[in-house]
Amino acid sequence: MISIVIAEDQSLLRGALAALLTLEPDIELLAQAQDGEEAVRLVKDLKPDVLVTDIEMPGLTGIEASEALRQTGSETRVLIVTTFARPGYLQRALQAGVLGYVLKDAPSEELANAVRRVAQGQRAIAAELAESA
Amino acid sequence: YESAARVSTRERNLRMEAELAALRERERIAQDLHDLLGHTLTTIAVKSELAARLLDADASRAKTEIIEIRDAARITLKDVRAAVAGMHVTTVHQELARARSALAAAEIRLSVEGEPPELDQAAHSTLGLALREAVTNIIRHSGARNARIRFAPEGALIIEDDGCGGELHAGTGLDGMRRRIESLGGEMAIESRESGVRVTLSLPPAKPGQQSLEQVS
Amino acid sequence: YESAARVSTRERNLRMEAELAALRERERIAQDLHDLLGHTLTTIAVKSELAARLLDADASRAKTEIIEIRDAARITLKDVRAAVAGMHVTTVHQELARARSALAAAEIRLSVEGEPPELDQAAHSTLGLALREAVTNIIRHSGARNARIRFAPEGALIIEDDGCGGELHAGTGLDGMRRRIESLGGEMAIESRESGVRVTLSLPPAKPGQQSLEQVS
Ligand SMILES: Nc1ncnc2c1ncn2[C@@H]1O[C@H](COP(=O)(O)OP(=O)(O)OP(=O)(O)O)[C@@H](O)[C@H]1O
Ligand SMILES: Nc1ncnc2c1ncn2[C@@H]1O[C@H](COP(=O)(O)OP(=O)(O)OP(=O)(O)O)[C@@H](O)[C@H]1O
Ligand SMILES: [K+]
Ligand SMILES: [Mg+2]
Ligand SMILES: [Mg+2]
Ligand SMILES: [Mg+2]
Repeated sequence: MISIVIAEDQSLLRGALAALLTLEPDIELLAQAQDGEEAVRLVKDLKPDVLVTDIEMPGLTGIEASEALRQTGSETRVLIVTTFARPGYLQRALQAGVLGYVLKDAPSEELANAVRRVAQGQRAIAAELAESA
Repeated sequence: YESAARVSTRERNLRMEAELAALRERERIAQDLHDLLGHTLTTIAVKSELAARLLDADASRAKTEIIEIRDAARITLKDVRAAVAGMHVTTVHQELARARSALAAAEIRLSVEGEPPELDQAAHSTLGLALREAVTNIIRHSGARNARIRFAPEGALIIEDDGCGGELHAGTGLDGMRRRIESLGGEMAIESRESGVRVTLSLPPAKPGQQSLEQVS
Repeated sequence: YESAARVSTRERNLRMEAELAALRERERIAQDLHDLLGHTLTTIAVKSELAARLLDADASRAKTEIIEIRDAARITLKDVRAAVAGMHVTTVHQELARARSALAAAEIRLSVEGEPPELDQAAHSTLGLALREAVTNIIRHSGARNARIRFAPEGALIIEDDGCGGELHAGTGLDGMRRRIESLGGEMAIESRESGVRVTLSLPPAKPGQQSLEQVS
């Protein structure tokens, strides 16, 4: 079983992502965060295998949250889900120790596969995002 | 009098600056667009994926998702309409004031004859934008010393200059003008005479109750 | 030499033209936006309404509708992404060429020192847009006679002018420049000295091998 925490500031989207990943038999959702600080706190407390996080959120961005977690020696792996390929974000995410970087609107099998790869310590970077980074 | 070389430097200057401004503006709008629409479309894509998967197992939850999709689409349509309307809205009066100061800055004398007729908002916007483009063209292309804007009694708007005239291969400016005027059932004529260019714009008389701000359909 | 009055006319002229161009451009984009998104969002709103009503009577038709909604949202997102990417892409070389001709048109002498370093696409785009903005600012605000673009050996790009300098209250231009540079982990410094303005831009060195990334399978 892969345990996850989801961080996303838009509630409609957060709920839908949570419900989609919960449908996967090998994925267990521990908690949901609505900003970067809450995400860091929940990950420290619950120690999930994977943090699935948005980038642009109030307070800490998903990339900053990843950086903060890495500095405290957290073993939780980070998968970023994003709407657009903003120039430079992929590079910064990788520097912050992020393993996965995929589109939020990817088909749900792709999203679940990305969670699985990241949980195993493998990279999962969507082609669309690598090209326009 | 300015030398020909100086005039052409000034002209190149204007073109360059115009291009730069357009590019900066495009970038800014792209960014806004990005944010407004990216979020909604993503939400719709993810929620419909979820609804499809829930359908057999939990029809009532699927229904909730679908209704939220519908509402998200409607709200965003409203936002897009408002953004588009905000960008389009102007009036003939506003553009007339702009024309006065733009032509004055370019040292082109302007005479205005007649008064703008009563127009609904769509007609104001369309004629206003057309007036703006015609005046910009006079400043950029005509080398004129004099310009005239005339509201004819039958409702036509005529914009003339006493510049060089020449071949009028329609670019984005004239194309857009024609498209907008024709989309309201109006007509545009443009002639290059020995004494300069004349643009004639006419719209069908306003029908009351036709508050036809463009609709997204 | 031009008289002060002529220079200020020219300046007003430039500003006016720039504003007109920006407005035309905004309008064009609004139109595209309208066409691209209005259609999709309307389709989604109508189809989700239909799907909600079909749900009890005909679940399999409801499912078809929902899948079409999902696909429409995804395809439109792709279009929006492509439009945005297309608007951003430029290179330092392209912008250097543009700077040469813009400064020449404005009768400002340019000296270029050093060569653009090797950059990845994001860095090209970001530095290129920053260079464009800095040069536009020189043309619009500095009153300079000379400008210098220097690629320092350590990778910094320095843009200087010998104009009036002055208070630099960051507007959209300088703000956007800083945001873009910092989003790549770089730095921007801008100083107004007695002898004009100097903008210094630096990006972290490109790390090779970061282009070939494992893909989601
Ligand atoms: N008043 C005028 N005097 C002389 N030539 C003109 C005049 N108006 C238009 N033209 C000619 O017609 C051409 C097409 O005009 P149009 O407005 O479509 O494009 P443009 O002004 O070149 O570019 P843009 O798309 O930015 O408006 C111009 O390039 C110019 O050669
Ligand atoms: N090279 C320069 N010489 C003198 N003043 C400058 C120079 N560059 C910038 N400035 C000053 O800094 C201000 C801010 O520049 P900025 O580019 O952010 O905005 P802007 O050029 O006024 O407008 P825009 O948002 O359209 O670029 C300018 O308005 C100007 O007063
Ligand atoms: K599960
Ligand atoms: Mg967000
Ligand atoms: Mg034109
Ligand atoms: Mg500027």
